[in-house]
Amino acid sequence: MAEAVDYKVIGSRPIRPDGVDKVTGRAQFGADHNLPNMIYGRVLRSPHAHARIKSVDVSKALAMKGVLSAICGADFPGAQHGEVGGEGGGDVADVAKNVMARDKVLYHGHPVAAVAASSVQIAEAALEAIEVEYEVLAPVLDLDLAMAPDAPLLDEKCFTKNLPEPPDKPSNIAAVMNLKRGNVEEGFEQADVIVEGEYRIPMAHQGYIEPHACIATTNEAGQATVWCCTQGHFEFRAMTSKILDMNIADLKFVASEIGGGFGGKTVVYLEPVAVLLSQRSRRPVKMVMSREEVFRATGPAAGTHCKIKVGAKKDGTITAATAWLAYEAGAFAGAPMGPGAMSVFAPYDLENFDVQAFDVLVNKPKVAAYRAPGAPQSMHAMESTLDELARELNMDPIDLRLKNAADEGTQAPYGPKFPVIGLRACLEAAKQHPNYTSPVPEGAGRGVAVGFWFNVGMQSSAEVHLNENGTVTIIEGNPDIGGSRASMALMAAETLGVEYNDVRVLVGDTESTGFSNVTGGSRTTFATGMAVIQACEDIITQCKARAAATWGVDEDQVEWLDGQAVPAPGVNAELKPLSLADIAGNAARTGGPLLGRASLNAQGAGAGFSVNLADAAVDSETGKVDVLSFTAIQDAGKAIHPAYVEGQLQGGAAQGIGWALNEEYIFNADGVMENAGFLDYRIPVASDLPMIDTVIIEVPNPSHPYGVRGVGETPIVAPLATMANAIRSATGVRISDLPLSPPRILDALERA
Amino acid sequence: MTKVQVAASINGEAVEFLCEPQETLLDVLRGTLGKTGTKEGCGTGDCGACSVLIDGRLVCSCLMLAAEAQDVEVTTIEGIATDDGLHPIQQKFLEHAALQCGICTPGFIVATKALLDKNPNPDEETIRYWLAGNLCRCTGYDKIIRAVQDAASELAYEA
Amino acid sequence: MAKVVFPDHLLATTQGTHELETFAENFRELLLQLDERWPGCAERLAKCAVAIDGQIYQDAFLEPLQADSEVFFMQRIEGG
Amino acid sequence: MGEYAYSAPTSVAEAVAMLKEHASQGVRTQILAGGTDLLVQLQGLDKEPRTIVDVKKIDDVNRLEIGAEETFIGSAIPSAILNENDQLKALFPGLLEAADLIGSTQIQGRASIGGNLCNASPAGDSIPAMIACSAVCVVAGSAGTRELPVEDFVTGVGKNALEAGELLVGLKLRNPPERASSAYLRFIPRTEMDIAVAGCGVALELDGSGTCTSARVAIGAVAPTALLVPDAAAALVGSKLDEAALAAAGVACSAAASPISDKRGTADYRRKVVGVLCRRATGIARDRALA
Repeated sequence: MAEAVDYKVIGSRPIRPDGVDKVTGRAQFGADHNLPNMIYGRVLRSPHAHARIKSVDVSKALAMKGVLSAICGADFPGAQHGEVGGEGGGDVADVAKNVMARDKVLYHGHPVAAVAASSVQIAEAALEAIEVEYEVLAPVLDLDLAMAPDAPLLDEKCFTKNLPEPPDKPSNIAAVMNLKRGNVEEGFEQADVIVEGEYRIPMAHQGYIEPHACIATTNEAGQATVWCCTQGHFEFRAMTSKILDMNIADLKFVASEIGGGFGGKTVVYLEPVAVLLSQRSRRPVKMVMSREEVFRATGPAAGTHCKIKVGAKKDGTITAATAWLAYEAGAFAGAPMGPGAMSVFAPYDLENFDVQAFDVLVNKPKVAAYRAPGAPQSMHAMESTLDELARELNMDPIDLRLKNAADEGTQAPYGPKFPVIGLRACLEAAKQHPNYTSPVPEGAGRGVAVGFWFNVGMQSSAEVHLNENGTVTIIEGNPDIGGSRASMALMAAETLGVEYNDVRVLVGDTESTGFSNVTGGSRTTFATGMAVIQACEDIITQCKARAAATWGVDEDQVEWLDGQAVPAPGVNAELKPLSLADIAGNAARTGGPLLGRASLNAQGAGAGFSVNLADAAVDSETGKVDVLSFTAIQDAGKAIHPAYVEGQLQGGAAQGIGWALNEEYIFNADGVMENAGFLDYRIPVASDLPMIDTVIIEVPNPSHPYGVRGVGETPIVAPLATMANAIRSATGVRISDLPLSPPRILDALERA
Repeated sequence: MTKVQVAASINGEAVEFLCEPQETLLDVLRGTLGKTGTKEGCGTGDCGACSVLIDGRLVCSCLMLAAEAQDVEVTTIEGIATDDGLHPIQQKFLEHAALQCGICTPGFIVATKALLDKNPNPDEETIRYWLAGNLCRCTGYDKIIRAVQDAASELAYEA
Repeated sequence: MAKVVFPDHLLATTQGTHELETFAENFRELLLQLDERWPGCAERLAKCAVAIDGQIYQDAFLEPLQADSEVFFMQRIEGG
Repeated sequence: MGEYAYSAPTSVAEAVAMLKEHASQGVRTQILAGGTDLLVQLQGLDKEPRTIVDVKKIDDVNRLEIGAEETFIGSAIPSAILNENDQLKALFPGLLEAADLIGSTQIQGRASIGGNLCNASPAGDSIPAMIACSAVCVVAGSAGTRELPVEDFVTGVGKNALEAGELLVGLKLRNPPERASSAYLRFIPRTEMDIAVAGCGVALELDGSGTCTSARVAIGAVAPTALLVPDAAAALVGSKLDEAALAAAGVACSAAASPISDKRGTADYRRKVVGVLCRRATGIARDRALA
């Protein structure tokens, strides 16, 4: 178990290895890569939210001067079924149909054909020459109506999964989930107070600033290389191989620098299309989405409808809780209702609960992971309801949570007993924080809420190359979205006992390093970090052997201390320590270059808890919210590079605040998104936000050598309810639905 | 289609290029001229990733025709560092961890340069409003604002 | 005996069994036992995450089980 | 389908001749000033090729003249340049704060109030402010120049009064007398970067006793075009601009509004908020006039 220890470099804040290239414009992001002789691919998208495709004819486009290939769904092989590796992509057969529609279009913007041409202008003109005949169907846009027994169906072959008895007719409810313990009826009978709430949140987008982009080239042997911005090039390779029925060995994926993902770049959209176009045209094909395409056709977070009921005794002890959680999957099954259901009550030690969750098809884009997928929505509902409960009980909202907080040994609602967790430490820190103990500013309201995310481990690989002068090059397989090269270098430097600047980190392509799952699930610093640490330990073992050989002693008489091989205490004291440089310099004589490696499936990711505080003022005449202060407190286990941990907390807070206040997909009655741009999809701008205060709690994760828990996802969970609760305090009115936009707030104030 | 011939100065270097009449400066910078440090996040002037200076004034290069660049001085992110190394703004962005993914960073640095050239000692509110046209989705802006404040102090100290 | 718990959404797979107790050396052996009891179930169960004594495994295989182990099958956790 | 072309005339006469020739030949022509609306439209709504006539090389459209009685603002001067002029800001604070609200710093570096006016969006921020300040459009055509008030220039959503072959050269404003001032407020959901959900420009003149002797109130984003609201002005003139008068003007603005519901706000919301903005903007203009 990792104790609180003094580290040499871990916990410091050095400049990231890739930093200079990113502040000078040298870093190559997805759309920055070009190849000689390349042409440009564009996608034709459905003008209907729901329609049967009667025919697609690309021949006129193909005949145009400058057009080198044109494809549609019929040009793709029959998609194979299979799980999309680990990251909520759903069934790969669905991903294939999402990449290019076959018999039906299921949302406005669904790809129906694609062309590659010598210029973007020609490609766009060619799209207009493609003839598609549709039989337009009624779109299913409302979550509740989609669940109704008589709703028009998106997929006649969709039978609800996980029901105790197999259903006899199809439904838009793709799957259900039920978690329960104890007896909720009895629990509610024991309650002195029962509070209920019903909450709706529309779809919201990850909003990464870099649109999806890739470039694919295929040779005459059928071998393709793809450069793209992705959270996981190995999984993109796997999906592309399945969608195109290609041998994985014939596909090489190179991850560019990535301009944000937040879960949204864990599934393919363009890559299989670009590969197929490049096969057909025998030219490199570059594809870059417009911002509008990103909004219309890449994964937003699920819209939800949640109902929560909580009963408690006068002292705050929760006696029973129920949750009914419906998630919009969009066009294909795979909404994050599972994690949503498993997280809704996770912070609390409950004897009696019942959670029902639904994965519901609607004619909207297929949802993708977005930072702690599923949890922000369900926990907004729970944490808002708890806020009302605290008011009913006349109890401090933090005390109410402390009263029921899960702790080490508490059986989590999703099954296992928690190992050591930092929830209580976060709550205590919040209670003592100046932003909580200070008086609430005149006219403002204060909100508090708890956040949770499981964090995951999964597979990672790393190699450590010892250079001739004793410096170290690390190759790992996780695209660096937020400074992970820096944290890898810190962990390597700590393990080896060398300077941070002696370590360089490279993100390898699919041919230069071993398999790694996506950069996502808050797993990279935890799991890939563990692989880097183990690879460094491998190097140390080898270096000790080389030192033993050099000294002519047994290996067990060599120890590793501060980056040097030293004789074990009490023996061979006259031997001069051998540094990494010494060992590397002599490597040719002792057995050749030194390479350490590790590949693992990391287990034991530590759950991450957070508590957020906000002060907000509301203009009672316009309904506009002013965020006066925001405080993010979170257990990181151990912050390897605290500045980037703070950055995760601050960035997640900003995204959560945006989701709470202004962000939403607005669809018209035909299912057309009306705000497909940054002008009207309103993410927070610099002047919308205050400085975001952070407190990093460090309750080390016993499963990681340095105590790391994941940190990337938990930060977005609590802000939704924190803001809702602050606005509740400021106005005296509970507004259940998000976003808390000025018109919604003003309307609620006038009704109150 | 008649191409337009344009002579401009980019980061102090005389440049001539041909462009389509409707082509944006951003497309020419990134495509024809290969200066991919300037990024495209939206193409509609809403994100600021394509920020450049035109005769010292901050603009979105996606909202300017390349043809309009005749006789102007364009400063892009590639022109911010000098022979002496990184500009203090770049250095402070690194020191404050003011970037995570880094896609918005060139735009922020160019915009900050324009601000500090005009107003060497801006307060937090001024910085936030000046940079409101530069979207960042990763950082929550906190560390960016601190980097700009620190860069302002550094530049004042140097001056 | 190790306690093995299935969530509601797996009840169709386990023919309504919520919980059972069994002896197994490790997770692999447990799966073999379950597959013998409910033929074909192992394929589905292998796609689940599993918590063994509080530790969540997305891909369990040879993890040892103790006499008093608690094994919870659960949905795989995704992430962004 | 025509072709794209670009030209940059250097005088009003050259520009007008070019526009007239194109009009007679049926060549689709588009005047380019700051381009911050036009380039977005070229990429999305309206990709039809055309000849782009960049007017920024013309001296007159870049001319800023602050005379003793009157001010002339060239139609293509970027907002950023206007806002760097303290004298202009002192004379027309309402117009300048409206110009300052057109988009981000980057947009400010290009966007002009003349372009904002010609684009004729119902939500254009500078338009109500110009109407409140009684701005007059100076339009050049082959037959010479003509003048018309801003409120007559915008004729519909995206439509203006320019005839084929005409060019908006600039705006003329009468400098305000003593104890007069102006203000503009708009409402947006964020603090920046949004299109106005509602806007209100107010210009006031006061006598020595603080009584309002003249008022012009104009509202934006609550009707197909920006509207002058005489009833709001009537509620103010003759009053000491007390809360009751301000509230009455606000009610008049709400009544004059005929908004739509869209992704940016409901009709009901816009109607309410435009009244609030009127009240608040009038208070600001009053305080400025008294300062």
